[in-house]
Amino acid sequence: MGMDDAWLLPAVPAAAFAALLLFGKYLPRKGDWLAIGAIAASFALFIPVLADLLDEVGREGFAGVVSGTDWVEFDTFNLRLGFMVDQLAIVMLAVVTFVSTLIEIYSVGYMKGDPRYGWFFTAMTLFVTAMITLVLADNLLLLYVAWEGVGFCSYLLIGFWHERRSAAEAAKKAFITTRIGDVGLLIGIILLWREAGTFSIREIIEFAQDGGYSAEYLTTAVLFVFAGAVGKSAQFPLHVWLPDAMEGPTPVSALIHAATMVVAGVYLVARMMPLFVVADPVALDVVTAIGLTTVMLSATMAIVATDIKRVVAYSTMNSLGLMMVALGAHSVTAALFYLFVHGFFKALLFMGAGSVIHGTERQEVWELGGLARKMPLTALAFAVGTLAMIGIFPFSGFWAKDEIVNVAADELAWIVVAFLVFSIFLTAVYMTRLYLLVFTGRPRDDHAHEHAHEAPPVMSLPVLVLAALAVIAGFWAFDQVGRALGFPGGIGEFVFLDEAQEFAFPVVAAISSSLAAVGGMAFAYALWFGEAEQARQLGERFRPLYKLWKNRYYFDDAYQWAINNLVLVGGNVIAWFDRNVVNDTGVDGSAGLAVFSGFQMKFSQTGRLPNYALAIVMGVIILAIVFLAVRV
Amino acid sequence: MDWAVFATIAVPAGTAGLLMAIPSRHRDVVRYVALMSGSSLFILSLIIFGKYQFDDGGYAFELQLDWLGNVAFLGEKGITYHLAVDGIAAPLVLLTGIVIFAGVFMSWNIEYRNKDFFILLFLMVGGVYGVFESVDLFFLFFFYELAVLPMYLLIAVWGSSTDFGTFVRTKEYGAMKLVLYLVAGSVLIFIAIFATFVEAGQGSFDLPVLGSVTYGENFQKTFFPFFMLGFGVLAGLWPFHTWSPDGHVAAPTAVSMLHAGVLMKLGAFGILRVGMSLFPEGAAFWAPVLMTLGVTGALYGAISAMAQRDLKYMVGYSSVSHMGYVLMGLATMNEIGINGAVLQMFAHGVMTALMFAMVGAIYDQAHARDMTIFGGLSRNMPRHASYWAVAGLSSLGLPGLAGFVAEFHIFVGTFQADYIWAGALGILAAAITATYILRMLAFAFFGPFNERWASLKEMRIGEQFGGAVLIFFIAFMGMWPMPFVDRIAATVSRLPGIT
Amino acid sequence: MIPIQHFLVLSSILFSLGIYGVLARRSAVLILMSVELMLQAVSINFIAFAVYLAPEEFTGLIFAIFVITVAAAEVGLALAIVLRIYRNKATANVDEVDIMKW
Amino acid sequence: MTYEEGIFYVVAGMTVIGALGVVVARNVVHSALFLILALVAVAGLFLLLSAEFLAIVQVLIYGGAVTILILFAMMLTRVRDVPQALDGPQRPFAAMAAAAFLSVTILAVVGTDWEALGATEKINVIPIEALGDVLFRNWAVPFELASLVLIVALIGAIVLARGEEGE
Repeated sequence: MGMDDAWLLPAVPAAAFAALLLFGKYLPRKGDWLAIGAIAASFALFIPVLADLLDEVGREGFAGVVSGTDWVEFDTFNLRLGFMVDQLAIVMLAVVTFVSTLIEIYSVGYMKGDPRYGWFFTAMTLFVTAMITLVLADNLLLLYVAWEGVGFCSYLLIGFWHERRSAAEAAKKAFITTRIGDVGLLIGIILLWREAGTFSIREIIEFAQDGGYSAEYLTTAVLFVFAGAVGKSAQFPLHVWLPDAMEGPTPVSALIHAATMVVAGVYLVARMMPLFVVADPVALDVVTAIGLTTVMLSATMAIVATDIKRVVAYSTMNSLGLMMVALGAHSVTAALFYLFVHGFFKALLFMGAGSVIHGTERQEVWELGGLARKMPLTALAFAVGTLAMIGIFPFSGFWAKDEIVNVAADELAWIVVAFLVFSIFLTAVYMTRLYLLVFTGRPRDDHAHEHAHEAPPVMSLPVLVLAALAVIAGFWAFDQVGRALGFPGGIGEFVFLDEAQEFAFPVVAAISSSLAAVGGMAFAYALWFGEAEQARQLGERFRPLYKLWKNRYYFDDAYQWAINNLVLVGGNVIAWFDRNVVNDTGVDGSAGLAVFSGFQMKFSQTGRLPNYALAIVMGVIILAIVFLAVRV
Repeated sequence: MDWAVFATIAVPAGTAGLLMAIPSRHRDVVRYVALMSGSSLFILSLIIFGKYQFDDGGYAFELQLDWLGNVAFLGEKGITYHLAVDGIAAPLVLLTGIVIFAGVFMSWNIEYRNKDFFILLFLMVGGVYGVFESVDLFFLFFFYELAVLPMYLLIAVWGSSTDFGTFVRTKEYGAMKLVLYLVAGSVLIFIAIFATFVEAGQGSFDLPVLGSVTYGENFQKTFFPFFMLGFGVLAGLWPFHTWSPDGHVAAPTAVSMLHAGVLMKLGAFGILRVGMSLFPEGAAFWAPVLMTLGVTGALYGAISAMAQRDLKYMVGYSSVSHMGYVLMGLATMNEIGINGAVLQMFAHGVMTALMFAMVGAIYDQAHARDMTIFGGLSRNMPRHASYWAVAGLSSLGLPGLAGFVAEFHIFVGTFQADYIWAGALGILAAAITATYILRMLAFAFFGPFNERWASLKEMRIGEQFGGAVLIFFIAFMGMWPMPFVDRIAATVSRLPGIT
Repeated sequence: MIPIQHFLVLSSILFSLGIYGVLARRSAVLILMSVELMLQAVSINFIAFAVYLAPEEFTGLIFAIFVITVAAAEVGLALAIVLRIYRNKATANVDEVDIMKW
Repeated sequence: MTYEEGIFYVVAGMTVIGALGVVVARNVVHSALFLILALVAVAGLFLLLSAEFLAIVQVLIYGGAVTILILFAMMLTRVRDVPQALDGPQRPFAAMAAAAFLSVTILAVVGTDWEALGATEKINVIPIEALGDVLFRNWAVPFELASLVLIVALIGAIVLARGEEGE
């Protein structure tokens, strides 16, 4: 068992998926044990792969191990089912396999009693298969296959309760929005293939580094690829699907829309980072700009959001934007570090929110409140998640976020850094607000409050494990910790773009971001603690701003308007054109012309013998003339 | 096994004859005879597909019987009954077997003159097999007509009219338009066949003989459009596509399945087998036009489908869209693209057959096809909904299902042939496909359950089985396309003028 | 010494007059008479060719005999038809009989 | 001008006058009489062409039977009783067509090199015995068929002309 056998990681859940799909109904407990077992097996298999990689990683020039087989090949065209294990994939795999195992266990409690309980686990297993494949893919085609696969699972799971119109619509919206990005991704992939003649990520990168692409061509191609990442990672302007995706069951939100699938975009950009570096700097500037825009949009929208899951969803967008900014500063290390810890604390936040929803069957924050007494474990875990998200020392988020601020300060313009620090303040504001409204103060809905109860152990145990990780995962930044675990050092010496970097504590960044974070918390505390009167007054005073944020900058409205007035109208115009112009005018028209001319021409049939006779004679004369002319 | 190819034509013809002998009151006997014949065709097709040796991509199962020779303008091998299968035909033969097999199940409940229905259906199937397997232009044309003409009666007698409120599209209109269009196409084909025959001067209609001649460049440029348009009409070439939605909608379920699933492929197959293999230079000259029309069809069909409310019209327009991809693939003139085109023929065949089957299954019960009046049907008809979903997802190009493999090859081929704009628009059309498929699913199957349809039940077991066969092949090709690619690529690489 | 052209020209004139009669006359009987003129012209041609071009074979003469035979049959039938039309439509003018149209 | 040619011109003149009379006469009976003139003149031409047998047949069948039939038809259809225009509105076109035809055929006649085709200078006399011999030896079957045609035509004419029962 080593890196060559990495194909087993997706193969085990794939087999479980096939079994569940065909026989799930007949298995005891609808086969949830099979799903969990398969994913746990995946995680178990991940450990020897990791150990193998750690043995190899120190070697000079190590750049991952490729294995796999041909899927389609003829002549020189070759599509591979190929897997590549390297540091980047390992970090991603750790998050995917571990978090999904925990979330599947959590789901046993959360989904209990649902009429489609078995189907939930079937779809989740398919998702894990696709996600692991995405991470391990050694070529862009397989990556695209898995990419679409996770998107499809996301569609299935957002629309899990598809009897609700809103869920069905949200699922559709998510799929189509990400699909728009995927159009770009596929174009980008084929553009890269067109010159390099291979889909292999490594060969494409080598081809680019050898100067195989012209700068404009490569920039265009990577920007198309980036479009895919924008869609999947809910970046501006394709971010609108993520908040709506909260219609899915909470474990789905935790796994797909926080820890794994949405970071696939970040992962993709990190994978292709050498191409971005070779390409025109404009490409990375675009990444930074989009990431930063997303950060600011989501942080502001989160302040006025009232649905507990939506707030967490905005915080996810916020985090994804941060990672994109890190990538814009071409720091794979910072992005991946944040991705790693984010997987834990964001899943934790969602699962905490899930426990709240499960316990109270409410998700509007204004109907909750004072839950800390009723659900102490959940409150504790949520607090850990919140602090990690805000980035308070020494929680994991602190280290990762500071790394990003640090690289941004090194590589990007000061204005970016300023915005980043401001976003940290905003993050602190909305996360604290969420916590205060949900867990402290007076219960606003007595009925819900009375019924509230702590989640069963099968749910709270995974939450606690994640809480512990959310506290400590950030220490991987330290070389000592990394070495103790068997890594060559901290994350900076494990995952990097060009050369390993030792961890250096960024004092200035840490202080400024901590100040912003604490300031934000204090601000939120002042506004929302207790009856939140001040917050209401502030909202009244800045009414337009409040409305702008509340209506999500009118993006959804604008898109809906565009769909209604441009897309659907365009469709109707084309359909009208087809029916009336092409068919009724062109087709039926030519048929009508034939009928009409036939009708007119029939009058030349007078029925009078002399006329016909004259015609015959004329014909004879003409034939005779022709004959004579030809003979002469 | 050389008899297998002959049998695929003899069995439908024999079935038609046998059915004529059965008194029409024995409806069940008719059904079982049809089922027997459909199953044997399915097995025969599997045998042909499986046994085809793809090493060199040449003709296999060859059978050549003299028919007319040394008469008038005909030479030694003037017109021969020459059957053979190559790597392009093999998947399409398999497709025909699959679709007729499933089609018999979908036609099980036809009560009105079901004997005559099956007679015509099997005549048509015999014609389809004949086109895929004929290597003699005369018989290819003969079978082509045989495949098209029964359609008129099938639609006009067993079809259904559509009321749009302000106007009605009658089944007679659909039938008439379809047949007139296709016959007009065959006129062009006929002219081009004779022109080729005369130009070649070999006194033979045999394709290998005709293919051994090099035609002048101007001749090729003049006569390739005849094949391109003539066969293209049947392949739904924009703007000669309007017979397709109206005809498919008017047709009964099994006929829609066969027509959209298989007959439209005859057109694309004809362009490839006759037009491009005889006139490579002509094809290269006209490829940009074909590419433009193909892309236009792909986008236009997808956008039109988005505006449809009638389920069957949506599927009809999606056929136009997907056949546009096939034409794009052909127009690339490179191996990847043409492989993709043939793959897409197969993929589109099974998935569109499945879609039409599902429309038929719901129409039989609800007598309605307007997607907006349904809602939440997945509660009572979960299998039906999931079959729809598989067909739809395949058509929007979800990896793991047949559509993706085919479309991906086409896009790659298009980019390789430097039609970057066309490839990008094609990918965009695939995204639009996602829009209308998901819109349909959301309207009809998801959302709150509409109590008006409380009486709807799950599909009959036969329909489920027929659909499952189609789904199996959709998934099979999506997961493991090599058996298809091997066969197709071996033959495509032998075509002249392919880069 | 009459050259063949004389006969041929004469037959042309006869035939053209026949054409004129067929096209210009209204009465079916008169048209039939004009047709007879044309047949005469043909007969003259046949015989002239036979006599001038191939005196050893008699094909032209024999054809002329057949022409006369068939013409006799034709006149009999045609006049019967004319009588029939006259009885039904009370006219023998061909331009008044035009139901075979559209 | 030889004496042969003189006869030819006389007979040809009579033929043309007769034919012209047929197509332009203002009276149908005159037309019929002109027809007789033309037919008899053609018989004369046949004699000139040394086809005595055909000349006799011509006089018997055309001069006798056919003209009588036509006169009968005129009587039965009472064409002459009703005063009406004998020519249709198409007459100018008819004249033009006839003229065009005439010019084309004369052009053909004049433009052909008859000597090259093997035409003899003078009329070759055809012995009537030989003609009979060939007619009844080589052409016996068509000859019998021709009589069959006549019989059929006769029966057809009777059926057509007799009218329906009770009429």
